[in-house]
Amino acid sequence: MTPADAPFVSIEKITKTWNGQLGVRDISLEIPRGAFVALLGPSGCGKSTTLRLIAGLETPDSGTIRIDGRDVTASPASTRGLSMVFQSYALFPHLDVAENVLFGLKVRRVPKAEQRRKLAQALDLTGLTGLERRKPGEISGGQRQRVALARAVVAGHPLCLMDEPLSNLDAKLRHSVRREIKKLQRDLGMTVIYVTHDQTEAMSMADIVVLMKDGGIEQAGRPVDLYERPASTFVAGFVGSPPMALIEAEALPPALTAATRDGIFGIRPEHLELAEAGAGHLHATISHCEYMGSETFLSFDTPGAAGLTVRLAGEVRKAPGETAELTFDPAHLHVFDKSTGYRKAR
Amino acid sequence: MTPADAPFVSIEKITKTWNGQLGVRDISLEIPRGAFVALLGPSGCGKSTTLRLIAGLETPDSGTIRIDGRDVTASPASTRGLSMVFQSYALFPHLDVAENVLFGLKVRRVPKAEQRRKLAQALDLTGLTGLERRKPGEISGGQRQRVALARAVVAGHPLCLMDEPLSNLDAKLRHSVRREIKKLQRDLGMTVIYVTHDQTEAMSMADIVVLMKDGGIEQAGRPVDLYERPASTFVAGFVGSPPMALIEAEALPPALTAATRDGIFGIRPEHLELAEAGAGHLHATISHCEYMGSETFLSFDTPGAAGLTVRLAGEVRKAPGETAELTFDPAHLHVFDKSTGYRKAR
Amino acid sequence: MNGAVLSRPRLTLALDTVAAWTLAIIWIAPLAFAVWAAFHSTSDAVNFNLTGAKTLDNFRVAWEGAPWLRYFFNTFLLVSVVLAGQLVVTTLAGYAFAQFQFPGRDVLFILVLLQLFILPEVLIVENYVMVSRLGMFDTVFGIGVPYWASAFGIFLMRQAFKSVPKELDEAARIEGCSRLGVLWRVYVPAARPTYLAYALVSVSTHWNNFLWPLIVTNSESTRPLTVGLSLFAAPESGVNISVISAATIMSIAPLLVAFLLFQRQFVQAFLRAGIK
Amino acid sequence: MNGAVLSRPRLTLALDTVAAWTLAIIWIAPLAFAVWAAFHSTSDAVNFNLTGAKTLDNFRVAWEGAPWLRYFFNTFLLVSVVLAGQLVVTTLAGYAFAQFQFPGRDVLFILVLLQLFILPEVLIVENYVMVSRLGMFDTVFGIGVPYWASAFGIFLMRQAFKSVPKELDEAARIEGCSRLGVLWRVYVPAARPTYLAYALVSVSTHWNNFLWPLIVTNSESTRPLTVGLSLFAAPESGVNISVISAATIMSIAPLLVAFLLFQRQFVQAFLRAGIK
Repeated sequence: MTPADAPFVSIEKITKTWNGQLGVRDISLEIPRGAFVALLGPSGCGKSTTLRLIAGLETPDSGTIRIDGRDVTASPASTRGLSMVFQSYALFPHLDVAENVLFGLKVRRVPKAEQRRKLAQALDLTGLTGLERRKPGEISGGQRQRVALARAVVAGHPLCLMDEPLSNLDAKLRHSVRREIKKLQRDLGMTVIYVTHDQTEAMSMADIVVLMKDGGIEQAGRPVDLYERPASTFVAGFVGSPPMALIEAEALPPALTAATRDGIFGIRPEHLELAEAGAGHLHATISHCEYMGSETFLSFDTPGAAGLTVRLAGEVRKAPGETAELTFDPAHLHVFDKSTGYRKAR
Repeated sequence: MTPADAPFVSIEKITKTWNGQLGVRDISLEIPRGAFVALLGPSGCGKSTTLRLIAGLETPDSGTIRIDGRDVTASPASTRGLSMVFQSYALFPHLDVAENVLFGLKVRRVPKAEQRRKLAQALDLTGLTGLERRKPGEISGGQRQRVALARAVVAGHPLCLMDEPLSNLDAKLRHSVRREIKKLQRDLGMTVIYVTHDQTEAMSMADIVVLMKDGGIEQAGRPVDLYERPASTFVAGFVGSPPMALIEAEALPPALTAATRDGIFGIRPEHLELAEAGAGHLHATISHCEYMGSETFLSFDTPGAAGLTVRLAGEVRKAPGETAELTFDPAHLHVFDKSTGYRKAR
Repeated sequence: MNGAVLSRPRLTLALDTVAAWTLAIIWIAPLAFAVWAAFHSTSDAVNFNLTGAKTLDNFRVAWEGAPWLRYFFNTFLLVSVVLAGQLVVTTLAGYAFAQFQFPGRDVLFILVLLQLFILPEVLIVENYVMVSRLGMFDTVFGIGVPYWASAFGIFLMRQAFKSVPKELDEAARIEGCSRLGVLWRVYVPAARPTYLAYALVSVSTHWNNFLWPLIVTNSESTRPLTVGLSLFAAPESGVNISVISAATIMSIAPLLVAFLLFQRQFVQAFLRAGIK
Repeated sequence: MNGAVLSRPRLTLALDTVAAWTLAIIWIAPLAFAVWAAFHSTSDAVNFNLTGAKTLDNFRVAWEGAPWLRYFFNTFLLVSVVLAGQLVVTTLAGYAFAQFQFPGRDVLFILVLLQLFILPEVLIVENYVMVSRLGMFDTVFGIGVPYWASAFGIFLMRQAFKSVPKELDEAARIEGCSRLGVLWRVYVPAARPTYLAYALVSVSTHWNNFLWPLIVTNSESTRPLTVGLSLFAAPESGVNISVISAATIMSIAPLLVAFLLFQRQFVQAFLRAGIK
């Protein structure tokens, strides 16, 4: 029907506002078949709106949405042939696990035998076998999450949308379910569009990360592109844990910034080091000392620099208030335009 | 009243059950004045119950709770002289920010002038000045969180209890509020008891981490104690991101495990390395490859070993399914008893 | 609320308990009196003679005094017609008010609320004129139809439907449901406790209703229990308080028995409708 | 619910709108008829002569036919006594049922629910005996007190208090509130929309109530509007439909005016009580 290299989902110049309030503005995006795409951004950036527009839960003011070559801009959600995992899981409380998983197949009047076969498959895939007759209220949060996943995969739709599916799980579970979702997507060859505000999730799971801000796309690319060549100070400050430090030209030795006095300079924590007295590029005061087990993050305050952090191995005990000097290899500096915030060619 | 080195909060052999269901069993804990103590554990471990027992929102079946030397076991919450920050913030929706912060002072009929003074101070401290007349429904999640903090500090109680105060914030905000809470606690010299399921929060904020499991205390100590000398396989598998890998003796070369064939061996990701073919201690198959920006975690499957992960700098692209060999310095092995799971003296 | 077991609020608790029980006793007193009077002679009843002999005579006299079986049947038919109509109308209207955005919705909702203010009883003369014009005078439909578009029911259903998480609606739509499919598969099952609670209130209200049926019926074949009871108990018929009490107990017996039998389910329904 | 604007459900939507409006018109018809009849002569009214001349005569005749000012005052006093008692009783009882664990709580709650089934109207003879024994016959308290322990009100308050997050209760207790302090500072303010909605329903119910006051009053100094109106409209008094309609409109005018004036607040109260 469509050439193999055509995008599976394509969004063209979509705009959506509510009574003048901005949802998304003029965004375009192409998603290849089988890709895991993360829509990342702070709350209110339009990532959920984008997902809901693709799902058909909202209609755009203007623009076109195509799924598998078919224009679905005006189609209702029920005919778009996709599945969705909600943040709250959206399990029907009056139905048991099996009925929840089979909900869509029943609505579509799939033959009973096929329903049974697909149910067994989906429960097996998500490790839920044996819980068929439990109600959502009788199983744990992690199991509910799996029921939502099973419901999403049972119909065999090639496109699955996920709206912050991990945010109601605790930290431990989040990590293991993250891997399960990734494995499921890979094994079933699904195209997944995944909304999250957590850059760790986006970076570790996605083939393509779409970082959004104020209803527009700030940068879209592979995780390594966003990390190693952030398109703007916003991307630099959003991606990475801790994110990139941003330093004004005035705070750095003139020798380093001679070429671009009107720039903002970024440096990642792993490229900063503590220096001997007198040998550093920056003088700063320790503001926080956070021990994380395998490493310790030392954060610094100094005029003209935001988010200065050094990553040190093991436990380092320093009291807030001490001063220190920091050094780095100038090759690791990222340069952004001071007025627009965009990356300068380098 | 009490000697300076007496514990500020002391819990002695507290047990609490509900209709036979376990809350906490026979726990004892001493908390020094001015300490930041994190109660850490998976859901259902009894950490919230412990906090609620200290707050006076539950009464123990047996045992004694002392605050500042006074036996408060049977005292109602209102007379214990402490403040609390709830997970949901528990702001009164019909009161504005100022009235919410002053709620306790009004109940206690503090003079108006003092109320005004303390309000100004608390709002200044939490950066809320200017929002006095807003209702909780009209401010952001992060601001609500600050109102809850302001309400907790305005009365000047020396003890503040916090029940997962960051779990309703998004990832970015969580990190910055974490630092603000830590700073507030340090500046005001408060004793804070902080409940969380997130080991990152506990490790980075607390002076003392109390890791709980099934209603009991598994290990209590400084973060570095839990990380570097975990008392059991449970601690080893809970603390650290990613946590320690646990390997059965059979999966390791006999030379390394000769002394303790009945042991479980633990090793941290940062102590594992990829080895040349034939030079490794372990053969394993890559199961996941997670890129995190500054580093990549490679996870492995191999019989008899759970959670094998290697931490590699920068981006490393490996496909799941490839095999690899792993090596490590045997000095970094932790040894646990196979039947009890407890650490063996080493 | 384990805090209630703390030592200080114990006094409050004790006072509260005593107050609640006193209240309940005052409350139940008329019913208790009716039961007691029904089983005793008139002189014992009016003199509150607690040692009087029990008797079933009152029930015999009452039973023979009127065509009760016909009245029971009429009442049963009436509550069924009312309830069936109400369930359909309140479901559709509640769904429309809860989930649709249509022109004039707010004006309509104000009209619904107005019905909560201007009760049909006060417009009884005008209602009578209307029902007569529509040719429904002295029919079960004439008694029942004016209650179909129950404002209280619409309000209750709207509330129940509003409390269904939006995600459930959206999930059902993504899984292929139409608008009516969503109503049937998601909203109605989710509102089950509310339906049960509302059905109970409706049945008991219309079982007990008196004024409107009194006006709109004038034959034995349509007259419900309450109207039959009032005719039976009218001063002109000369029956005494004990016999009236016996007839009253008889009239409400089906409700009482149903209530006692299905107590647990009723309480559950109310509790669950209440928790939402 | 922006989905409602999608192309396919447009037909459903249009049908729904038409249905809703038809319903509303049938609904409002008796009131509209009453208003229209009140301003026209009797012959125009009964013949539905839409071109008849408007007149205020009916109101003049009606006004002179009975001591309406006295009746208004009685009704006003009655609804005030009922509402004040109800607010106190339902608040305390609702709080007890929602937040306390006391012996016999479930039995008591079943008794409360029982009152929803066995309405006071059906026990009217027994209630009459009770009120007479307590010496409250022909007094405003005699009409009002039986409604104080309103099962519906207790149920509503319990529901509203249950929906207050437990953390708010706990936070208030940690901040130093006693049990009653928590009720006053947390639960009552949180239930404000429910109070307003309940007050409106109570006022309108008792403004419109007829049967019980008819039985319990027998003097002009206690008789409320509805009873006065029924005496005025009784067939023996020989007044016509237009004058009755005028009197009816007069009786409900205060409610109507209040409703139209405070429409926005009423709707808000109901919507907010409903969203919980």
